[in-house]
Amino acid sequence: MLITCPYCGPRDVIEFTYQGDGNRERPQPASQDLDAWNAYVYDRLNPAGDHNEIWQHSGGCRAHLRVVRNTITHEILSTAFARGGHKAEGRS
Amino acid sequence: MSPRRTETGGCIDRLRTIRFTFDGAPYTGHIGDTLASALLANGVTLFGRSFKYHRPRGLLAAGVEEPNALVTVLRGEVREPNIPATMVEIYDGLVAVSQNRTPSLTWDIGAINQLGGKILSAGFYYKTFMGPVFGPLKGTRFWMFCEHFIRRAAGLGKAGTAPDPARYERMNAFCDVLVVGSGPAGLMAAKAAADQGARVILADLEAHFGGSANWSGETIDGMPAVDWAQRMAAQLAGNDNVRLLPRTTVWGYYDGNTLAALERVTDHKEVAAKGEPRQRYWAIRAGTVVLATGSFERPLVFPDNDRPGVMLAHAAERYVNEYGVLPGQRVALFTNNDSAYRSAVALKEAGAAVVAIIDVRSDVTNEMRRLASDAEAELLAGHAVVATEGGKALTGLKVQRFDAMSGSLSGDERSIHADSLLMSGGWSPTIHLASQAGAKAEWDPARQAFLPPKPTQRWIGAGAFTGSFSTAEAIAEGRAAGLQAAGGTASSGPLPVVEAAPGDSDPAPVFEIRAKGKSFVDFQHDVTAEDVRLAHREGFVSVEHLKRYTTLGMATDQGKNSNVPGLAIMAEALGKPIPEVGTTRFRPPYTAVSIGSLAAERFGDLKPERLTPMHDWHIANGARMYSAGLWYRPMIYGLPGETVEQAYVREARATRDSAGIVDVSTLGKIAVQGPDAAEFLDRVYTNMFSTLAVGKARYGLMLREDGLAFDDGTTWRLGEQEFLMTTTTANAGKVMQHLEYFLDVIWPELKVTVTSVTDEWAGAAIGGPNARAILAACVTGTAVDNATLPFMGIVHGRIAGVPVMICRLSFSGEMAFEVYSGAGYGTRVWEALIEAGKPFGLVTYGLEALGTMRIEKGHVTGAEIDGRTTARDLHLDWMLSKKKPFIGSAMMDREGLIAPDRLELVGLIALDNRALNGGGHIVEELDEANPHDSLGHITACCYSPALGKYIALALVKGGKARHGTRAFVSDPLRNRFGPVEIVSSHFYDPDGSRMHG
Amino acid sequence: MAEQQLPERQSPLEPDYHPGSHGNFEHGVDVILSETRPGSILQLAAWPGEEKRLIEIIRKVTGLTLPDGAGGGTSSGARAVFGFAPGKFTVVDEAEGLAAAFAGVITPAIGTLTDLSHGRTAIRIAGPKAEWVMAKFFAIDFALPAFPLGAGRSTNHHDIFAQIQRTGADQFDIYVFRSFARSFWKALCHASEEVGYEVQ
Amino acid sequence: MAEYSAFSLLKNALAGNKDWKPAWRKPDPKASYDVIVIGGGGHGLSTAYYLAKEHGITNVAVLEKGWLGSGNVGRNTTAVRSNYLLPQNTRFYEHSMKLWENLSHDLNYNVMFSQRGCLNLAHTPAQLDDYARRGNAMRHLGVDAELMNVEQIKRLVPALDVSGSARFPVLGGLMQPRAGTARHDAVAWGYARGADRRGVDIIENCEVIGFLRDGGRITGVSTTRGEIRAKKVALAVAGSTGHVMQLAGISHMPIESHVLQAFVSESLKPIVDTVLTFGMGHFYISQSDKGSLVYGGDLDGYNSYAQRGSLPIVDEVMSEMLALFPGLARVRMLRSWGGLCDMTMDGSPIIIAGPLPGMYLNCGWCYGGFKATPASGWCFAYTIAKDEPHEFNAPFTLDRFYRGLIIDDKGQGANPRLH
Repeated sequence: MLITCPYCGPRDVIEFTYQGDGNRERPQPASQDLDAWNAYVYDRLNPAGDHNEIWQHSGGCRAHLRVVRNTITHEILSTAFARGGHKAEGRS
Repeated sequence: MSPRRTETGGCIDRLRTIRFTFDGAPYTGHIGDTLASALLANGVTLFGRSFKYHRPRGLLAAGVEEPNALVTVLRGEVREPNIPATMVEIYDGLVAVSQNRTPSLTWDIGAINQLGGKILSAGFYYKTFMGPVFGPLKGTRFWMFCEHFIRRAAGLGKAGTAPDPARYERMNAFCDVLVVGSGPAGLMAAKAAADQGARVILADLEAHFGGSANWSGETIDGMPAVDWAQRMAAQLAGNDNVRLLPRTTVWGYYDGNTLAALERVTDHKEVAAKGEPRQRYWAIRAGTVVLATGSFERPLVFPDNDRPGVMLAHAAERYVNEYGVLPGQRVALFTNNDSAYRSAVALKEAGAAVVAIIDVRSDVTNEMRRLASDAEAELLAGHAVVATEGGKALTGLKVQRFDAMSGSLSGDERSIHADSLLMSGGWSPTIHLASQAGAKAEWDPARQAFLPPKPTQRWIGAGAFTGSFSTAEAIAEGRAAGLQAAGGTASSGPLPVVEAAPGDSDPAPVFEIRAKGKSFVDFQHDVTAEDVRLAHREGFVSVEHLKRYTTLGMATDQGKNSNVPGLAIMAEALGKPIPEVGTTRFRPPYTAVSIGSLAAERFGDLKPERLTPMHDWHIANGARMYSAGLWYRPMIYGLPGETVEQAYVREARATRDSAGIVDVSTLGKIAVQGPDAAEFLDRVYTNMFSTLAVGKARYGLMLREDGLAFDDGTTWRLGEQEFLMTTTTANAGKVMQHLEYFLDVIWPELKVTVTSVTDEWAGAAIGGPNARAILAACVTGTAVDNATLPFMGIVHGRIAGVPVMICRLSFSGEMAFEVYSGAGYGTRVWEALIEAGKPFGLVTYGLEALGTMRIEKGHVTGAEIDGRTTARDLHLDWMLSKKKPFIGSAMMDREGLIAPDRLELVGLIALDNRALNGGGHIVEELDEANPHDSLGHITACCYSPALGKYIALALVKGGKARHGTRAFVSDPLRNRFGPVEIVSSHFYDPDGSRMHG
Repeated sequence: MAEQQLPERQSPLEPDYHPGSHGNFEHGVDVILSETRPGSILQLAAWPGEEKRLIEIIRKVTGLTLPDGAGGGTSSGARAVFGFAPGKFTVVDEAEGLAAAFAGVITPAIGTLTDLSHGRTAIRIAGPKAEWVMAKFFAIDFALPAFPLGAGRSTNHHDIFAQIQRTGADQFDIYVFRSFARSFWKALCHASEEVGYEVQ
Repeated sequence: MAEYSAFSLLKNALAGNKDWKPAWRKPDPKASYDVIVIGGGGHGLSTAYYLAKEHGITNVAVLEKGWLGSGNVGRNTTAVRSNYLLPQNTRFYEHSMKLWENLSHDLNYNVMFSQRGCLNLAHTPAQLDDYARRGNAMRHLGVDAELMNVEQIKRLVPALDVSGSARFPVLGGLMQPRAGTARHDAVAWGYARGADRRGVDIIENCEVIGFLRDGGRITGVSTTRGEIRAKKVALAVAGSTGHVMQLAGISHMPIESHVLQAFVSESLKPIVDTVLTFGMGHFYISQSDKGSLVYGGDLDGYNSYAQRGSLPIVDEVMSEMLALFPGLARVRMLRSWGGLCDMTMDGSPIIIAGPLPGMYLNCGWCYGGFKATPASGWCFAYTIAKDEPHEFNAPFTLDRFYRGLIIDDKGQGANPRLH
């Protein structure tokens, strides 16, 4: 599998660390809503099909990416910086 | 001259003789020979024994699909088992031996299994060997008794145990176009793509490019096809943008158009050059792949079709045209299609007598009749072979009239004398890689074959792979594929002109001749047509059940020969068309791949060694090293004759009495910088860091999101916006990822940079009553007195002319300091400290003494923060700030995490004055013989020089409530049972007066 | 700091650094391996939106002008700079003390400066087979069009993280963590035996 | 007389093997059942078997979307063991072990359970202590475990590199002698045949595409072969739990589906006579009766329903294999495949009545599912029959995550790829 890092370009999956379901929303730090915390920590959308995920390019630029990937074909549909802000300027 | 070597022809170099041995007997061959062709030329017909019945077997094929002729290649003590003789290029000194026979290939006692016959039918294991329900052999015993013998009888070759001295390497390659297969289609594709300027890799599993051109006997552009192929390959070799990979099997088609290939770099050489790998594993990321992998000829299924001398027709053509070897003198052919007629002519031209062509079709075209007469062969149309004769070599066969529509036999049997029977059951495109790439094959009723699916990744097919079996089609498709793959559209002039024998590509749908005798579908695994029908009878009718129940297709040829005939027989039994039985998805590898090649450069070098700046000093000064993750750390600096315990007790005692120094460079260190650094640390740690003064350090605890303890360490505030965080050695990488995740994903608004600076700093911790005096003796540029450097204070100065940063903090419980310097100065500073310490009797100490002193102090490490404990379990709840939320704060009070029966940290003292062991358990009851009701376990233990006792830290139910009570350590694995007292984990100097000084 | 002459630093490669020709060199030396031992290796990071200002500072301090684009970089004889991550740059100088030159100018509003002069080890591979040997370790495309002169790449070989800058048509500078440097060096030498190598 | 025996084999052989009966019938689905078990894998089939055998509930259908046993029961590396750290797991897997020990007789089907032991190698003193902790925990629950020293290990597996010069030298190991391997397909077939003979309908090529409801209650399923009603609907769908639960309207679960690859070598004469695991990575190996080395390693590490693996894991597994067995570099990997694992947030399974009325859920087997097959079916059948868990599966609830009652044998937290 190749994942196109917006900064580094297409790289082998060996350079990346999977950080799981990208749909999860962390409650506000001071939130006491335990159900919301439980959902964030333990529950996962686990679709057979397109999946919004977080990956870290841990063996490259170390940025976290939002990746839409099909869990049946492993096709990568899109990648973007999780952080936003820095614009990918394409590879030199 | 060898008995079966032709006078001329073939791609071998007849002037160069190669000497080798097979089963100890010396033979000769020529450069260009495979072991199979060379032995065949020497008149060898018996190559192997089958898996189950140990039937004698000869060569079935000439290539990678060979199921019978498996050999072990020996290089000294190093064994390479299960290699098809057809894929071994001979070299001087080659030593090969046959397999799965005792005592010899000719006389094999395993052949007694043939008498088992129908008892050893498919699935027989499942129905027996269960043994008695009562008595000494009940349960699994009887089966395991039988299994003992079954295991010894099974198996093919024998693996070696001597380490392989060869080297293996991995190569990462990138290209625009990868062409797999170098037959006419592949050559045309590579050429067309290269002409467009694309970066091209052309790989072929054979030693020479050309594929079928090397043996087809056809003419291309007015020259022999083999010459045309060589010219094409030479042209390609001259291009800078083309990489040619002969002897390279592309075996895996993975996601992202990543393909895995195995290049056999030196397997054909007597000796490798210096540094040359035996095999090279290519990981190829291709823009587009052209699959020009050709096709396999299928065997026909008929009684005793496994007798040595029965061979695929095209294989015989290859032996004749490529290697100059006749598989027999009197040759008969048995076919359901036209391609065997060309083979007949080739055999005839090479000097064999073609005695008969037996064709299941009654309706044979005039063109084929003409080829039969060119071969001077008797044509028996509408006939089938019903038996073969001979022992370990074919002597003849029997034929009968056959009706292809009904499959029925009629008339009298007729015997034909022949020493070679060549069969052709039609052709199956080699679609494995396309199937691996992720789609289902499609059955083509005309070709009677599975054709490649529509691409699910970026590949284009060409030639026989697509079911286009003629060379002219291959050439046209190859060029089109190459152009398309390279993004070109321009037509590049006229196509090469092919002169080939005529023939229709569609076979008659005949796969099996049903007559009396064992008819083999899977040769190596001895799966017969009757086994397939038995599977049907017992309901194992889906293709996967068929495979698994009969082991059809599970042999080393992976069903390349047996897949379609097996399906066809099942389809007939079910009365369904073949595609409704299904087809198996092919998975990597296409052919078996050496494990060494996959380990590649990591064979013999699994993991790098991580070394501290003072590593060489430790080694030179007698340290015994301990491997901790990837790091090496001193365990003890033992004196001659000392045990480990004596050494660490001495080191710890000396530290507490005077001073000791330990290398702490492995601690994880992370620079946390930026305007929001303090805010970030407040969120990450359970305690406050924003209140920490510049120039001070603080101990911090992190939780995971789920509220359990994660890691601990001190963090130093070096500036208003600059912190140096330390982590445990083991968790450095995990903590770094944890921080990066929160900064990138959760709190992107925070302006914080985190950088691993573990390797920037060498760290030495010096502790003990004299530690400060030693520092004072060697540090310049700063005082180190209590006022300048209070507990948890940080100063900057120099040691031995080198800038250092000193933090006064203590893990040992003594007055102690961590001295950090640039890693390149680590040894220099270390040596200066040791020099300064000499008058004080400073000792170097290792991990064991470090552990001893931390146990005495009751400090926790990874043994206690084990991913299952909470801050409360470890009595660190004082660190849980109530003033702010932090990672884990919302989750840490769930019912299961505050339950009263959780394991809590305690101290233990052995009351029998014997050593305790890590991993020993704690029980209440004195019942050594019957371990039960564990209360918890020991996480760390030592002999405490400070207490003069064997002590331990433990996680025990009830925890503090048990302080002062007695229990027993129960360690049945090491036969250790004895009384202990449960005490506080703070054994030594609980109020910290020594470190606060 | 810079005013006081500092002692020489210890190389992490020391016991396994053997100048001379090795491996299959009888057929010619196809790569040259060396440790370049720069005095300064810095990591500069800009907050989002501040990259241009940081690039300008780098130009002023080092005289090196970063080309546009991710992973862009350039080198002169003594100095080199390249981007290795969004908003992050590695700046290298033969001389020590480059951190001091940046210290006042990279303000908290722009970003951060991290001194890695001891923490990273710089290894150079040069020669006609440099790409071939590098491809044995790293799953990135070393061909010149894909990896232009001056450009930087962050990648890894299993546990060993590496920043690589192309400092010549046939030359790469590899920055690895100091603690891994000796292991990587040994592996690099081993992999270079096939083509024949010289350690300088 | 038993249907399968040495005698029947001989008798049938003399009759040309013409009289063997199908191992299980191929019935059409009825309109309704007492219990529908979704999933014709090991766990679904054993559930049906024990429903019939232990609870007398025989009006049961097992629905399989493809061919029977096409999921993980036929895709695993066949190890059977009960060497867990935490008592909740050890008790459950030990119950399974006891069922394994009599399974061939119970089913009249040789599942070839061979108790050749399972040895976890330790490479540092700290790891040896960790294994001692685990082994002692087992012993305190009456489960067999022993420590082996290097000499004993060398005798047991002579091909293993136990030299001190190895990058990660072997210092010892934790052995469970009663552990071993079984023939994976035979387990599915044996349970199928056993259930079938007791009246259970096993229906292949029948994919569930929706659930029937009466109010909030599940009352049956719609399938590619029509609607089927049932008083109780039980799910045992291994790697597809997320997908099937979505059909029931539950979109989120504490589960991720991951791919685990497995590998076999070409057939060799015996060389590894136990189940062996490497302590400094993630690698395990055994040798089948046919002679193939059967081995695997870590998960690919990302959500997948593809049953196809990635290349880096292949390389990693082979590298670790040769670190233990440097003599096997020239042995060849013959086949590889991927299985889908329901990875839970603590690495332990879920067996419950619920979460919807009328529904029963068995999932989250991570990659421990094969060895669990007998106990999983046994406990699930109990839970379905009695509407409450047996004490063996009582800890394996769905709400344990939320309540902090996690059963985390590896201590990795809510990070499924690390369990």
